[in-house]
Amino acid sequence: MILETQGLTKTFGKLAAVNNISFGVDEGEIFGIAGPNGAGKSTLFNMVAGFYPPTSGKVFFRQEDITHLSADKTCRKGIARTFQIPSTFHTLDVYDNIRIGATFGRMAGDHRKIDDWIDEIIDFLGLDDKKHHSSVNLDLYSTKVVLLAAALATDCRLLMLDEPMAGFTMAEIESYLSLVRKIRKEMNITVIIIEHLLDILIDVSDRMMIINNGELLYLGDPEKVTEDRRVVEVYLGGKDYKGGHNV
Amino acid sequence: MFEIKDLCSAYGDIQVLYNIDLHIDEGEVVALFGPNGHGKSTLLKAISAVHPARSGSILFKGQEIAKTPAHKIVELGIAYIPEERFLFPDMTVMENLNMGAYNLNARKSMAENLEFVFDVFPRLKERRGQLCSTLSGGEARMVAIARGLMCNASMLMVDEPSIGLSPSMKFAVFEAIEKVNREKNLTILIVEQEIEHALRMANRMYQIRKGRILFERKADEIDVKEIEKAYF
Amino acid sequence: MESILNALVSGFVSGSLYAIMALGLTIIYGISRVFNFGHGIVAVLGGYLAWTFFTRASLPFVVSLLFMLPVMYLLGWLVYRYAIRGLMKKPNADFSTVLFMLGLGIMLENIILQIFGPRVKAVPELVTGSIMLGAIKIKNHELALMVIVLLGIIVLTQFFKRTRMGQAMRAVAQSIPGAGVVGINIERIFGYTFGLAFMVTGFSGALLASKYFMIPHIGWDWMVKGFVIVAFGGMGSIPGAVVGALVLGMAESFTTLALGAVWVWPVWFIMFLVLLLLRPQGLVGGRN
Amino acid sequence: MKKLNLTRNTVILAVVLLLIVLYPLLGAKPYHLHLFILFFIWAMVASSWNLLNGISGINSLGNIGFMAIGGYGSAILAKTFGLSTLITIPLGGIIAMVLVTLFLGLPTLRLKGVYIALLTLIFADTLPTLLTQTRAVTGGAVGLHEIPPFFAGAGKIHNYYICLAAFLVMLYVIHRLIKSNTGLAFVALRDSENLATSLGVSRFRERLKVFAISALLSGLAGGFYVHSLGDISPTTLAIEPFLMGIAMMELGGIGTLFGPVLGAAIIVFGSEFLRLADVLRMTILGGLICVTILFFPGGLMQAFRKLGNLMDRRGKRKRGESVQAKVQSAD
Repeated sequence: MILETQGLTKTFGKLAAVNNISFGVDEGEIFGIAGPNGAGKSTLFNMVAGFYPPTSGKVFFRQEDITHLSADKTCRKGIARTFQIPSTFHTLDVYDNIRIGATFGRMAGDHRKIDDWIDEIIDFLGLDDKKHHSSVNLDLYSTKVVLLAAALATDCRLLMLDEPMAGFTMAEIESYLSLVRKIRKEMNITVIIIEHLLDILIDVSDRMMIINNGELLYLGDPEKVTEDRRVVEVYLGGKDYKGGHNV
Repeated sequence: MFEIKDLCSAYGDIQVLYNIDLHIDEGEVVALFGPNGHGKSTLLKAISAVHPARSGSILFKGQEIAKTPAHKIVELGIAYIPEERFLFPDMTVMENLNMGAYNLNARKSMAENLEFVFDVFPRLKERRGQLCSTLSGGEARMVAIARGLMCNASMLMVDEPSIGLSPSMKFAVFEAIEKVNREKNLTILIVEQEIEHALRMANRMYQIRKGRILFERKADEIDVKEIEKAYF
Repeated sequence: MESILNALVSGFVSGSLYAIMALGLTIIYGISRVFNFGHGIVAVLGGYLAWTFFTRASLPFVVSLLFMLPVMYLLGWLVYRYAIRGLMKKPNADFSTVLFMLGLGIMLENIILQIFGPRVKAVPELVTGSIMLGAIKIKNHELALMVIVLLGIIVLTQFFKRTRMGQAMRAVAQSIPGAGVVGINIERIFGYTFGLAFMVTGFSGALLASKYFMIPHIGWDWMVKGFVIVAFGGMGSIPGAVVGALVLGMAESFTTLALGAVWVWPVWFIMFLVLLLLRPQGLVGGRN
Repeated sequence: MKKLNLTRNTVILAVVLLLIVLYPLLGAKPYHLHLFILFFIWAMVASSWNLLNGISGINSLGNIGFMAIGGYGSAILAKTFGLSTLITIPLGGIIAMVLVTLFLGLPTLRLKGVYIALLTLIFADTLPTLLTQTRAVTGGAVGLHEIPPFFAGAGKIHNYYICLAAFLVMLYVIHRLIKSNTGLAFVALRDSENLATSLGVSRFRERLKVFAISALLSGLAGGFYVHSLGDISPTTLAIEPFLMGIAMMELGGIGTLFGPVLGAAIIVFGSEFLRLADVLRMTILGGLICVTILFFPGGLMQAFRKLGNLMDRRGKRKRGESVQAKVQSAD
């Protein structure tokens, strides 16, 4: 297992945004996470990536306890992530955006290799023609690919994508997904994706997790997710669902 | 009474709504279904001008309101109860309700509206002196709805009123909304994930997918299987 | 023992003056999140306006105070409407509003200097004489100031609690989207807020001038003190400003007693630093 | 296109530099030399200040204080202990660096936005009190006078070249810094702190670094200030120099390499013209800051760049190339 959480919990005031979630991700798989708005998906990402410490519980990355590492340190351990709101370093061009990942990520210190490495990433994601474009005026799809490139440039082993395909057209979703598959296959990077569109997630994931109200609802085979009674109830509502909280 | 034509909305570069057409008759309850992130909330935000639309027209009682600022929309009589609630945390329940009646029309009928609100949510009457930051999720949801009812609106837009509530709380909230429609004859546009609940009171429904209206059905034509299919 | 009691009293007097001075700052910040770096000059302007009405128009001082208020209100509203409103919509609004108010402050200060000259202006005491409380002598003027400040704070809190506009201001302070949803015109409220805050600040300036002395430049001193107080008590919180002012007023008078007046500022800096590290949200905890 | 632009700018720069280098030899009046010395020093202060506010987006209001620490440090070491300025100036800079990193760099790690502005302002505001309290060493409110020159017998013309050299070296160092990985990290944290840390940039390390470097450079500028002018007093920390520093950055163009230099030139030489306005000088300075922020938020550098782009576009059009290609290469 490349990533494992044990009883991960985060409370803001009285509200438990993430409540006692334990799950593991295997090396080399694509792992999907879904759930309604406010279910705690992004909070989960933020805890794993060291953006804020969990209230309780532990995070292990390659058998090492990284629960209390800060975000830049988890990055240098090999965890990269993207954010829901896609914003680049707006005063820098595409190349420099990627250079930051390469310079401060796991490659840090190895100056000779960095230039080649950046070119490799640019080539891998097909960003050659945009290399020296300003990163502000890019269209949504290119912005997200640039951010993906910056994350990959850190030489990560685990890539966490937070709703990467929101706002995409069908064609863009297809080509982004093929990038994700390529990353897994050719770079052998484990990928976790948060995504609203269940059908897409089912299609791309090896395993899936559904969370609701901060709690784990379903973990397992993507194909069977729509057959799970509780998942259907959360997504479509139902008379006899008893899983609510918060009152 | 209410009609939207060719409405488009976007956040920065991300277009969320494409050419939405929709209409609501007086006193009608219309439900809006669709997966998360497909533009339901954005549509309500566009109508209430909290996040104004890029283009298109919105007619309310014959008046074009697509370019009207948010505070005027409330004055005209459209109340918006956002999913995020946006209560005033350091004010009491009573003060929050008072703020609901901020516009001058609502000031006049405040006592009457307050009575109605307390009748619908007796629990709020007990808690009226309590700070909103100390309320439970369900109570906060009630305050949000009650605050929306205080502004003397003729049309109510409710975004996911049942999210994060226990089954009994959900039931109470839906009952309240039904009561509002029945007794005050308010026109209601409701976004809801709980299809079964929402369908019990809706006269009509729209299904949204990827920022477009997929189909429209009257209460007696609705096929739950069809809706479920549109989600997955 | 007597000197300690004296220090206590003077700490209380200056504390309450600092409190009303910090209020204008905390009102603007609390509601609009703009940090007014022209605060001190606004206070000085209030003092000079009151002085002008008093000496040039020969009005009683209390009446001149009342005449000054609407002028300050208008100034605040104009500053918001024609400068801050636009800046708040741009990126980096935090710092550009700071710089704008700084520039405006220096401009106003020098205009005041041109008109009134650099000499110290004497603002009269409200009441003369003094009373003895046991062994300590307290000036009647200082007592009057404390009463006025206390009344001022009560009026303001009631304004925020009871009036429609005051409630709307609090609503905007607590949740801008929430205020939008209930139909509050947020920009208009910001305009009123600037007007109100300038009014309170000008008022406090006139009071400060009557206790200490007034030259155009003194505003910067008042302002920086106001900053520490507001950040110390909790940005944007009215009780925070009052508590912060009293604590720092006490610290001031006791530091003066023990080490001498020049050490007040370093002591404040250290207190401020320690508090920021332990409780960045301030003593009472405003918005962070 | 980019190359052409660069050469044109390089030519302009080279000519300006040559004129500045030759100026004293062409029989300049001592007073004009004095103005230029002030310009070199202020350009150093504004450029090092810009590292914090412009390049790193940390809103410091305390750099005049950093400069004063460096200046006092060097002056006291030279005057009291008779050390060579070759040692005292660097030491002054280092003193400023250590104090600032300790008292501002570390505490601001937990602070954001306006709190940082507040703390740095209050830090600088505390210094005059401390100075008047330590009269024996710092000369109190009167300040220090007859501070030794750079070397025995150094005159205006020597000061001119020494400060020019220091300014050029500092500008080059800042230029290299901005281009280096460290500069990249500063900019990354400024543009998006979350994205930067997610890519491995350490907020802790970089923030301490930028405070240290900015304070060191401002402190060094303070050293050059005291040894070329001969005196320093708490009035250096008054509101006027403080506002001048801010006006320089804003006017010239915050966040650019040459912006603060340009701003320093405008303010230093412009102040001379403003002497005519006499008492209205400060009013105009304040007004200038307001107008710049309201109407030219990018400062003069941005205005120049826009003008340059416009001219380029015209030139291209004459040569019959497509505007489209131009726009792309300008990106």
